[in-house]
Amino acid sequence: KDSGKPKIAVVTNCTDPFWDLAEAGANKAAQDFDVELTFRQPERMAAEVQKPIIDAWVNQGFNGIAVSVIDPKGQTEDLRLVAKKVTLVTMDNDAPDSGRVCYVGVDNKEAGRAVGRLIKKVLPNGGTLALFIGSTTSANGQARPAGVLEELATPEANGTPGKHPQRPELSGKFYGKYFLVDGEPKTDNGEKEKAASNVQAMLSRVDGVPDLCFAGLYAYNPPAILEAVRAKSLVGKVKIVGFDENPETLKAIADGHIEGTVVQDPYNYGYKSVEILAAEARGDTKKRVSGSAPYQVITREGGPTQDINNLRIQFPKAADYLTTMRDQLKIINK
Amino acid sequence: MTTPRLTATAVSKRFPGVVALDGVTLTLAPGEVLAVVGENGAGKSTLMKILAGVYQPDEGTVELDGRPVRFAGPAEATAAGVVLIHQELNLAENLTVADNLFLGREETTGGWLRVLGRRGMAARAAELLARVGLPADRVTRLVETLPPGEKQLVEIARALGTAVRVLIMDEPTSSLTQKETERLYAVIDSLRTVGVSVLYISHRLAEVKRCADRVTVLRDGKNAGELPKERVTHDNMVRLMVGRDMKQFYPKVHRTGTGGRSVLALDAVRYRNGPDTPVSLEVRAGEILGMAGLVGAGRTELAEAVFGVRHLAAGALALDGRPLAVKSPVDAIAAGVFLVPEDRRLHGLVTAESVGFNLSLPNLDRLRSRFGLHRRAEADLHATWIERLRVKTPSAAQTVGLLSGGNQQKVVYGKWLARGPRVLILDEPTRGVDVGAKAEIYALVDELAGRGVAVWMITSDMEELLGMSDRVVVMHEGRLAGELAGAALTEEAVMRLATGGQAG
Amino acid sequence: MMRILGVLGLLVALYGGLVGTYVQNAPGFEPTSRTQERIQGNLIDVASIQGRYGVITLGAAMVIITGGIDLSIGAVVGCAAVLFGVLTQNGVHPFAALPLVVLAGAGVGFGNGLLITRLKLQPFLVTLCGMFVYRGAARLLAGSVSRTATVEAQPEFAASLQMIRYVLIGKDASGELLFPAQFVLLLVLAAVIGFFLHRTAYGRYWYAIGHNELAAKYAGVSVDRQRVWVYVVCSALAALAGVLLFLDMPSIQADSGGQYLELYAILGAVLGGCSLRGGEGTAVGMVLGAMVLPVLENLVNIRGLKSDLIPAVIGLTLLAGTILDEFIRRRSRARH
Amino acid sequence: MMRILGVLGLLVALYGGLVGTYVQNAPGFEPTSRTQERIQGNLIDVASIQGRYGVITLGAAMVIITGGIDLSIGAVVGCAAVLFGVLTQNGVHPFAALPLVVLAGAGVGFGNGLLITRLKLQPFLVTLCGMFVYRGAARLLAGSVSRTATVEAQPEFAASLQMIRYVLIGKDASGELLFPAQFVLLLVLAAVIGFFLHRTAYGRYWYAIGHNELAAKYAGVSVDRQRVWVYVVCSALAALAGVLLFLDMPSIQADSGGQYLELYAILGAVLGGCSLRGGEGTAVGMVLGAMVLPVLENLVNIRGLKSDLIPAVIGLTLLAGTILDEFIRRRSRARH
Ligand SMILES: Nc1ncnc2c1ncn2[C@@H]1O[C@H](COP(=O)(O)OP(=O)(O)OP(=O)(O)O)[C@@H](O)[C@H]1O
Ligand SMILES: Nc1ncnc2c1ncn2[C@@H]1O[C@H](COP(=O)(O)OP(=O)(O)OP(=O)(O)O)[C@@H](O)[C@H]1O
Ligand SMILES: [Mg+2]
Ligand SMILES: [Mg+2]
Repeated sequence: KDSGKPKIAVVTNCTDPFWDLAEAGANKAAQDFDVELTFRQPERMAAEVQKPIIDAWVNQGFNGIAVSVIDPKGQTEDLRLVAKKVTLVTMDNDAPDSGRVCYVGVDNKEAGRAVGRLIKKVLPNGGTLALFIGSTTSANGQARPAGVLEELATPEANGTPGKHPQRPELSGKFYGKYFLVDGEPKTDNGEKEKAASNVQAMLSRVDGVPDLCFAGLYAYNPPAILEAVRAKSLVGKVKIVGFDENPETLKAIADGHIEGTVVQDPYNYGYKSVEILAAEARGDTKKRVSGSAPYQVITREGGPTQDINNLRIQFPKAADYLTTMRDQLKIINK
Repeated sequence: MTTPRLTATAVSKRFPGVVALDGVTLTLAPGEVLAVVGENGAGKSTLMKILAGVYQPDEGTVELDGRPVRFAGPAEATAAGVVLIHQELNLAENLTVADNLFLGREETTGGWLRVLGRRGMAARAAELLARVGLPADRVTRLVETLPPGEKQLVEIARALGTAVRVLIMDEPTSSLTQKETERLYAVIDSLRTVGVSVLYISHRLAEVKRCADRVTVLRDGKNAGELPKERVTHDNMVRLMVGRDMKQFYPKVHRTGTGGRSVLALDAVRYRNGPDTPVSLEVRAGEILGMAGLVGAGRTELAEAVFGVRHLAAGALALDGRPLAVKSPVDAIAAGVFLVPEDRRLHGLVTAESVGFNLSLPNLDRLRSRFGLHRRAEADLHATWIERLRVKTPSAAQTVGLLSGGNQQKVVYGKWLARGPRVLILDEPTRGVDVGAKAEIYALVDELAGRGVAVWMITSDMEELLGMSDRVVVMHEGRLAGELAGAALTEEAVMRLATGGQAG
Repeated sequence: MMRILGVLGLLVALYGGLVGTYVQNAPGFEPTSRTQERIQGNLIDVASIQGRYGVITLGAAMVIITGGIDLSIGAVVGCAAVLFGVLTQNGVHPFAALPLVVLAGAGVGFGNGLLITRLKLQPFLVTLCGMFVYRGAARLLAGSVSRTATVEAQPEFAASLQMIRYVLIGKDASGELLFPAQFVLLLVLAAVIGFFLHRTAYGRYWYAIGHNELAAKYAGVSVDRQRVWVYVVCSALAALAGVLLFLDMPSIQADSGGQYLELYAILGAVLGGCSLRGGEGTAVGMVLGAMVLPVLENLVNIRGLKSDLIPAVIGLTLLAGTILDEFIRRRSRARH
Repeated sequence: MMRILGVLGLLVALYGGLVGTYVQNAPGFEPTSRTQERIQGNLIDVASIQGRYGVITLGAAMVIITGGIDLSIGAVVGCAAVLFGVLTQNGVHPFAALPLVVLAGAGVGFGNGLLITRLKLQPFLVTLCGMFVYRGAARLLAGSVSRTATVEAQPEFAASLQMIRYVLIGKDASGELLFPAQFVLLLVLAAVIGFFLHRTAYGRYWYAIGHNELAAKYAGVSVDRQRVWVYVVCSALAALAGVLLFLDMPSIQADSGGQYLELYAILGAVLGGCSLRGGEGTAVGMVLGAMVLPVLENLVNIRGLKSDLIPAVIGLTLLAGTILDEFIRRRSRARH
């Protein structure tokens, strides 16, 4: 039976433990602000899967919808139509011209730059780099590697094609002092086993090369890298840098096996989105946020908060962050 | 009086739309050979399947050695000693002959592990094959590489391998030639002497006369009468089966006999993967050319090569004196050369579809109208040929696979006759066809030949060969062994050529 | 006939559930007319998706009737969508790109068909390899495509693209869905294919081939040619669906566009009464079969089920539908 | 026999390409022994994956031999992995959880088998629905599982888990891959299944059922029971592969663990000489067939191909292998 409460819906870009945190946050906010919440993680990352879900909600008379955009350029027109009928918030990935009331989330390119800075810190004198990611067709899949490479190679971010100085059979691109094997991120289409075998093959190719760093840019990539590195007994010899807060990643950071990761605080994405939409449904526009949210950089030891590119960036300890995360997840029993 | 080995009392069986058996009764004494005859669709196979546990009767009882039995499946029946050799081959063709001989009752060791005792089975397999006259080298051959006749013998050998007490054979000889059939008689005789009862179904009445102790006749699913040994004659059986006398069994009314112009000519033909010896022959207008040979002599393959199923490797074909290029059945059919194939269910009919569907299939190009198919013309075609061939079917919409064997065969004829043949290749033209229908088919073929259609009839049925052919060619191991006509055309002469001897 | 009752029952139940959910969840203050309007809007959305599913289901069903299978459908859909995007983005007029893409699809089907008939390879294997190949081709063509990107690159195509979109999808310039044009397209295509299946010699050939290829051959059917044709039609329809996808969806990712659609198409065909053993199926059944999954997904969406529950619910519903169907058929056979 | 030559040729070519790539790319200064060591390390990695593929390929192949198909394999793998994780995390000892999970897999196969034999549903459809259902079950059980999470929840299991992992995967406590235990496991299982297939009455039944179910039935084979058995074995093997996946991977996500594996398993079976028409296939062939895809993917990775090229290359190589296989078989048949 209809409860009379405002009806809010959140749709993510795919199914992932990352989104479980967001779901937890959204649920908490739904309790706090007394709204009816529908939270949906679609089966795979494709606009064609997401669209029918949003359409069904619009027809059902929801008061507000939060969307993690997959392809901002392509989806803008469609979202504009949605925004005409219901209050729209974008989160995680923005579509600025869609008519959404505001965006909750980090700037993925900025966050990618933070990964670049971690790499620089790990390999201050340059070195050989391999990037791993699910796909490079979505907005975040493009922005993150771009940010990493821009940070490494500023001002010349396109890279210079060339051969590896010690291992001429490896071709790739130079970004400043850094050599990116094959000159592109290796993709796995979200298949976890492929993510593992990609790393394994790469390890075999760069065997013996000094100053190695592997960066995994989707949440499942860093643990996949670590597993393969362990299988070759190369922990510590191959530096690993990650993205997102997979528990495996955080634990490995605490153990010193992964150097650090850049996280987005998805719990807050969920919480904030629902809070804003709940307020909008009651005619309150003061909850809107502006600009992009700060990411956080997690390392074993942590560090003091800094201002980087006009954002207040926190540097929590891995162990602490892990504890916070566990508490957050309790609300949805996962 | 001893208890009968097997009795069926007032057995009935209905299928959707058909009463296959209606209160049939049958008894079988130990060591007796009882032949069951009847027209196509009379219910013979259905009765046998009930006896062997494939079907359960709707009404009536079956008793074995005086005790009522109700087999839940063929396995139970086999265990009780009642073994059925089906009308259609039922072999796992991807396995070897030995595997098939023992399928479902392998010699095994190792308890539940059921490890095959292959040595022992191979030895027993060779013995079983010897009993039906197959050489021992067949034991390890894959069944799919055997010609149909040998497959049939494998089925028989398989039945002999069980502790059989009642052997039911549903048209075991329909793909056997004279020689193998004689072999089978010997097997039956030896079974009889050890007290095994045999139920024997055949449409070849001469065979029935030769080996049956008694004959039971079925008609329209009912008992039509019984004949003791001394009264088993061709005419008696036919009268009970058909309900009237039949004259002129092998008609020669319309034909002009040999000497017509050549319609189809094969000139030194060889086909891919076939024997190295080229074959030349002519089929002439107004005659029926019979072709004889032992099982596996290569007659079917030659016919398939002419029909375009196999590819010619050398030689040439001519139709009415003009060269004929046949790359596929499409070309052959376009030229008016049709084949009534040996294996009806595999090659002759789309059994899952209706009678009408099958009658129409090669004639669709003639039924075309502006809006698809001309439905009225199609319905007319169905009605015409169902009636002219007297196909026993509830309607043109009946699934062809549910008709009795003989009626299925008539549908195959119907689809070609509707198109109008110039050359008709008949490969075992009356396999599984009852006397009445046979007579009808013979009359039909005679009439066609009289109208100038060249008829090339491949047959393993000696009676049919001698009765219908104007001229006979005999094949032996892939080559033409000789030609016989007129007074020289005798059973002995055919057999001599077929087994590799010289014409007399 | 009986083959259709099962899927019909399933559809009635699903649509009933859909309308019920709306009525039950309607806010108390809402006038009935508004609820009706919302239901209608939703049904139009669903019909639109059903239309696109139906297009590929028709193709899959034709292949299945002849006893084959095509696992490359989804990849062809994705590849065609990307191809259409790349072509138009690079200056090929949409009116030309549409037939070109469908032609390319037909070419793909021709290739599949030749491999299957000439080289006698197993359809499952050929089209499974095709699935990799065409997915790969899509990725080589572009990362992702979208109408917006095309219009940005070729502003002069905006009007023609919008026109095609209006005709094929039923969306106006603002992107509002006015009528389920894709469903209309499905009905038209189903009528055409139904005509061929049930009223022409070709249909007979396809059924004959599906039931017994050898018997068809011995009856003078050019089996290979017919089989190639069927694969051509199937892939051409998949390519058409790719264009529909491009026009309807905000953006298409080369690595995932059209994924799983082959399974959905086959599922639709089978639910609609096609047997994977070949030789069975009707045009009406295909349309009904294709309608199931979109309603089911929509029902799941509007009931706001937890994401984790969804696959199980879909699977169990389909299974229930299949079992229901089987029982109805048995009944009818027994009574016959 | 001939059925194996094609896949053997393909494998030789792929392994040749792999070793060739290493030799060609070896830095001038590197001693040969070091190159060999690297090749060996890589081959062990590949063998490890081949082993796991092989386990599910055996199951898929058995089903295919009896003329069936199982599309739920991938979902069962994922579900089993999650189940193992959830069980151990909740205090079930790994030594007990392993057989429990395999038993649960057997139960799944039993269900599939019953639906297929009792209700006479089409295997394709039943297992396609199963694919949704078991995927859904996995998601309902947990979002994701991992060894680390288990050890954290139940520290006392650490040693036993490590022991299982050493035996089944070949990884030591630090996670180093010492030997391809999964491949050894594959060989053992293949030997057992090969024994049943080629040396016992059961194998004869499976081949007979695959080729001509009616013939088997008339010969007194309890067809339904045998078919159920085969599905049971297939799903139990898939469940075992799920446990392997759990032990080998850092973490398993319920929504994607084991995805696509049914296709890979079927592909492996078919490459190894099983015909989807049933009745064909050998244990040796299955092992060889399962080895193809992992080497191929490894080769593609080692050569550093652009990611976008990879699916197309894989698809075309498989197709080439299939065609090669067909030609070899034709040759041998003609010569026969
Ligand atoms: N499974 C079935 N379903 C429907 N009708 C059937 C079935 N089996 C047999 N019939 C019908 O039952 C009748 C008896 O068939 P049956 O096969 O017993 O005849 P038959 O005497 O063996 O004929 P033939 O000499 O041609 O083999 C026929 O009309 C046949 O069409
Ligand atoms: N002794 C044999 N052993 C095995 N195969 C044989 C033998 N004789 C013939 N064949 C095979 O049988 C086929 C020829 O049989 P075909 O069917 O053409 O002969 P047929 O004269 O029509 O005999 P049937 O009466 O069996 O139909 C060829 O494939 C040939 O290899
Ligand atoms: Mg009969
Ligand atoms: Mg013959």
